[in-house]
Amino acid sequence: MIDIRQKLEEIGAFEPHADDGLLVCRCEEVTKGEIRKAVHEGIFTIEEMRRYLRNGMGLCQGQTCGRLVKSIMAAELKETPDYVEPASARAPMRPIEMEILGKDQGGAYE
Amino acid sequence: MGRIENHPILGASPEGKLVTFYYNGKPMEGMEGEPIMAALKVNGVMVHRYTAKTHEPRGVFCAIGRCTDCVMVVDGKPNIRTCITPLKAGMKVETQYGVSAKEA
Amino acid sequence: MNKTADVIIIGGGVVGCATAYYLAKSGTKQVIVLEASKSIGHGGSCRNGGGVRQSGRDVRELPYAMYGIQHLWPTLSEELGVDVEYTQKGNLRLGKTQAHLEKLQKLADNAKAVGLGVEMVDAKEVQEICPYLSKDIIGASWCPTDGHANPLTTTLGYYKRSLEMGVSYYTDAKVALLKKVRGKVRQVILTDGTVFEGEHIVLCAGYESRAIARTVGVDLPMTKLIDEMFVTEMQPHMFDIMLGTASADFYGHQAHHGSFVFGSECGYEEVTDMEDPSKLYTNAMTLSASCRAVMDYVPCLKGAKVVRSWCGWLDNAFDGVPFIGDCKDAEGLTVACGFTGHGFGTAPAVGLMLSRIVHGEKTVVDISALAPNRFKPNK
Amino acid sequence: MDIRRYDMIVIGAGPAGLSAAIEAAKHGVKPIVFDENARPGGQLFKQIHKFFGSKEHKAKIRGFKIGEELLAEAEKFGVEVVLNATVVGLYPDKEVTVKIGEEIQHFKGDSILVATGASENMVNFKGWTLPGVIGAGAAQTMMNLHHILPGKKVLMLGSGNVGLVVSFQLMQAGCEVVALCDAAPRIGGYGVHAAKVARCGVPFYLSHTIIEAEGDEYVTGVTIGEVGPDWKIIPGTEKHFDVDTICLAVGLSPMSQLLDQAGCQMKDTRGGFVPACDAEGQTSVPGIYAAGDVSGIEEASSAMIEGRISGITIAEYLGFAEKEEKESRISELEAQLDTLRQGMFAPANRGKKIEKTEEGIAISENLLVKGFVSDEEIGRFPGVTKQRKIHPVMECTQNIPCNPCQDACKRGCISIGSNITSLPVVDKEHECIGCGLCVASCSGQAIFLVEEDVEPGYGEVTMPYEFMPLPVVGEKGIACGRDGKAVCDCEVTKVRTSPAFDHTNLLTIKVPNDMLMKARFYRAKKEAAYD
Repeated sequence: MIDIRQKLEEIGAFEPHADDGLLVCRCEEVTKGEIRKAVHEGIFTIEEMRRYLRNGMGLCQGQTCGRLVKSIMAAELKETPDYVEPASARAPMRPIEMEILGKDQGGAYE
Repeated sequence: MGRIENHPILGASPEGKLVTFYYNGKPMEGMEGEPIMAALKVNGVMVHRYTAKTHEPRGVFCAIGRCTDCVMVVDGKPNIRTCITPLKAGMKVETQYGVSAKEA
Repeated sequence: MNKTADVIIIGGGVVGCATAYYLAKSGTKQVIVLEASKSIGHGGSCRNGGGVRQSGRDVRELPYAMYGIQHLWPTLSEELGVDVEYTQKGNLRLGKTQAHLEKLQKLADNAKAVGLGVEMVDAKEVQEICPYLSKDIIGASWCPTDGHANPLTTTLGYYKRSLEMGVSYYTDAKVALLKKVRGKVRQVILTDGTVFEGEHIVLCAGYESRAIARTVGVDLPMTKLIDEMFVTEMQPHMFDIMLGTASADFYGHQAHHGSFVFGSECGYEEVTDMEDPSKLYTNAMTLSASCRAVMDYVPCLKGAKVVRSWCGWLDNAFDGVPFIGDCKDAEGLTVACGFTGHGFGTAPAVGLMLSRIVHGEKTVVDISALAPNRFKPNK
Repeated sequence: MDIRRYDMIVIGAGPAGLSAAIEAAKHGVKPIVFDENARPGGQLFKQIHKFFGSKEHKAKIRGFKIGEELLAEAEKFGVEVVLNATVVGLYPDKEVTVKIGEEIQHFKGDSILVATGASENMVNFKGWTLPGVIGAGAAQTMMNLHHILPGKKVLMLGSGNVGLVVSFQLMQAGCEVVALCDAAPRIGGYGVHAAKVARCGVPFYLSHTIIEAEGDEYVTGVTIGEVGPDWKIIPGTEKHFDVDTICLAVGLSPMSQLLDQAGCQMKDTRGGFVPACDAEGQTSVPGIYAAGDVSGIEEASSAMIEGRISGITIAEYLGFAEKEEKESRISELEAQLDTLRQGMFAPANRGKKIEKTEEGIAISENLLVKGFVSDEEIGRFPGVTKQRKIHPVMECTQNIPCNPCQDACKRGCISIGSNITSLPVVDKEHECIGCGLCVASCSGQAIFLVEEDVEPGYGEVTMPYEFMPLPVVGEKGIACGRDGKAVCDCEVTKVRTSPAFDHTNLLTIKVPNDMLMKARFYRAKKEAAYD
């Protein structure tokens, strides 16, 4: 069980850093500062962060920034990186045109 | 940036067929079947697109189709990963602004 | 850790967070929200099409669906300090056959009877409203006051704002049972044994509400069903309306940043069987079937690339409308569940009404038809 | 058009996937292997350096050749390899959806092996999104697959084996590597790889990281700075380089998304998000296996053995092999794997600072921070002896599992012994004939032949040379030291190439006798100058 309010008190208030403008999610253009600030707004999981800021929601689906976001969030939460669970993986693993999917009837060609 | 004509380990580059493609309307040459990215790089093109939110320039980053930073408008279709899409004769390759070929 | 409160809300979804917000806004000092998973909005709240619509709804739901659109949604972004991307540009419910049109006509007539502006439009008008749609569409119902919003930022917006206003949230806090004290439901006991106690318990935990309510002898007749959605890469801006079809082939819209979000089924959902429901697997056919369904109505999207699919559980009430209200046979317990896949758009109104119920005030509209004990045998 | 069913579906035709398919096919299993790339072999095809290990690990064979060998073996045993086939989903009931060409196809396997390998980690700094900042893997892909130059002047970030190997490859392709930096205080990769780069004149900046990639539209320069103990830049330590390319080699992460998607139990480790699996690669879902980097980052050599272990395990799981057969094969393979996991760079030693070799010799401090062993330090290692007559000088100073030099010398001048990680020792009793096979066989390019007094006052140094253009006999140039700095003028006296050397040319230069233990690299006159 995580007591969000207590955890927020433990980590203290958001303090701006010089490198807050640094881009983390290249696809959706989300910065380090935005991620750090969101933690102080109660966003503690990658699942929530993706939904809140759209990091990892773009074309590459977080394949590039996932690890970076995890470590930024963990540092802000004053925890080790494994405290923050990675985003769950979903099909399709690569972007696919709808018309290609649309032809699929569940089988394979000989 | 150029091609590696003769490599100490890999030897001479494989012979390919030189074809013409169009980069923002300008004719350029590249090897048929090589990734569009390779042909652009040989022609000195570094910027593939400008991002939607902050209009930053982007180019090749991972070169294996994962990061999707190198996407361009190819034959009218946006978001084509140029690092893994083979070059064909006559292809129209355009700088992508956000998700379209025109500057917003 | 504070384990007593005026109100304990079970379920950190959009309904739970909205209820917490409206309670805090109306002056309730101590509100605790318990979320079973690690993330706020882990369930259906963030796994839906974002429809904020009135058309197509059961008449029992319409009054509060309309109330929310008239009074709550327009100012929600400013109120929460988070862009919920509310877009009120109308909803087209599309038909391709005469049977479809008859069905749509019936729904429209029902809605009109309670004062909702819904009209039938012909093929030409459909093209005028949205030129991207298939020419095979012969007509549609059109509700210009419908729209869509971003369910992710709406849920988290309510969470963030209510947190700022003093609501306490606990995640990874799975409820095992409720317990009565002196005849009144007061205690909420977690699977780890932690006991929370409140003057009032609000249960809005989706399908899981059924098992929790049962621990105090209340049955909420509903089943669960898994549904899949997908999202495309960013596309140039095309249209702002919400789309649905008469035969429920798909639903969805273009989100503000350009992606299209659609939901659909492959027909296998009713018999989906999985060992571990928390994994939220879909099967290998749904995504393709969904794409076919969408392309049948919006063929110009064929080149759009799908970047992600996901799924979520629906809590289907036996008669298709939610259970909202006090449990007459379990004093102290108020429920809101069984939203049957269309709860997101009404969540602000439901949250507001729940806060009123907790305060013993009249709900903004009459919802007695949604009473949790409404199930009666039909023979 | 129904779902196609296979005994075994392998996802990824890299070293692990191909090895597993081959091993299973040897026992009668009919595997199908999918790979999203146009060429099989995974990263092997980008690896043009010679591998370490012993014969059974395909030591001294270049990565891409190993890829070709694996492919030929797969073909021989009837393994079906489908290329340009991207597995986009892995579902319960062991169903995979594969994008092949413009179609999605469905396959079901009685067993599934996920061998999807790894992807590169990234690090962010100001300007990291500028065109010209690329992954080290991207550089390898450009050079070794597409035969194009990633840039002209490159700064490499990362001193692990990938950073070191790719730096060398960049120079082989014709790029200039202006510097190699790493935030860590010590070089992470093999000392021999670092030494190859350092003697080409590349400066190493340890405890340094990138402050900013400069440029408006693309990279035109980079500023690095020294990091203090708090990982912050120490003011005043900034250094600027004009570069057009910045290469990032900051580690790899398992590409385990498919396993997660299929519902396999996962573990969040320092090395990435990996499936919980046993020594044979069995995940928490019966019939789904993982092998190679996807289950934890190691070298390609280990991935091949892990693949074979999973292959025989799957053969037994499917009833194609007997339990005893499996067990004896696995114990054989595990012994090979154990060998590879020994030495200073063993997984168990990750992150540890090793002070002494297994022989009790102090590790070269200079090597760990500058990339080369200093003239003062080199004499203490057993491969380095002082003799007048021609003899090998083996500048192998760290315990890594590798022994091709021992096999290469038919005269018995080199001995490593039964412990594969031991440092090579020069046996003075046996006479070196200067054949140079040891020089060409050393995957770390750490062996030189040295002979005093080939003419009065002058001796000869023979070195491995893998650059273009190849110098010609009689050419006058400059001999450089281990640090890449010019030490004296020299003359090329011999250039040997042979199929047996496999593109490692042997270059012999004549230098004054007192330079024989210093001169370790050759530069043509026009490109070198004395400081």
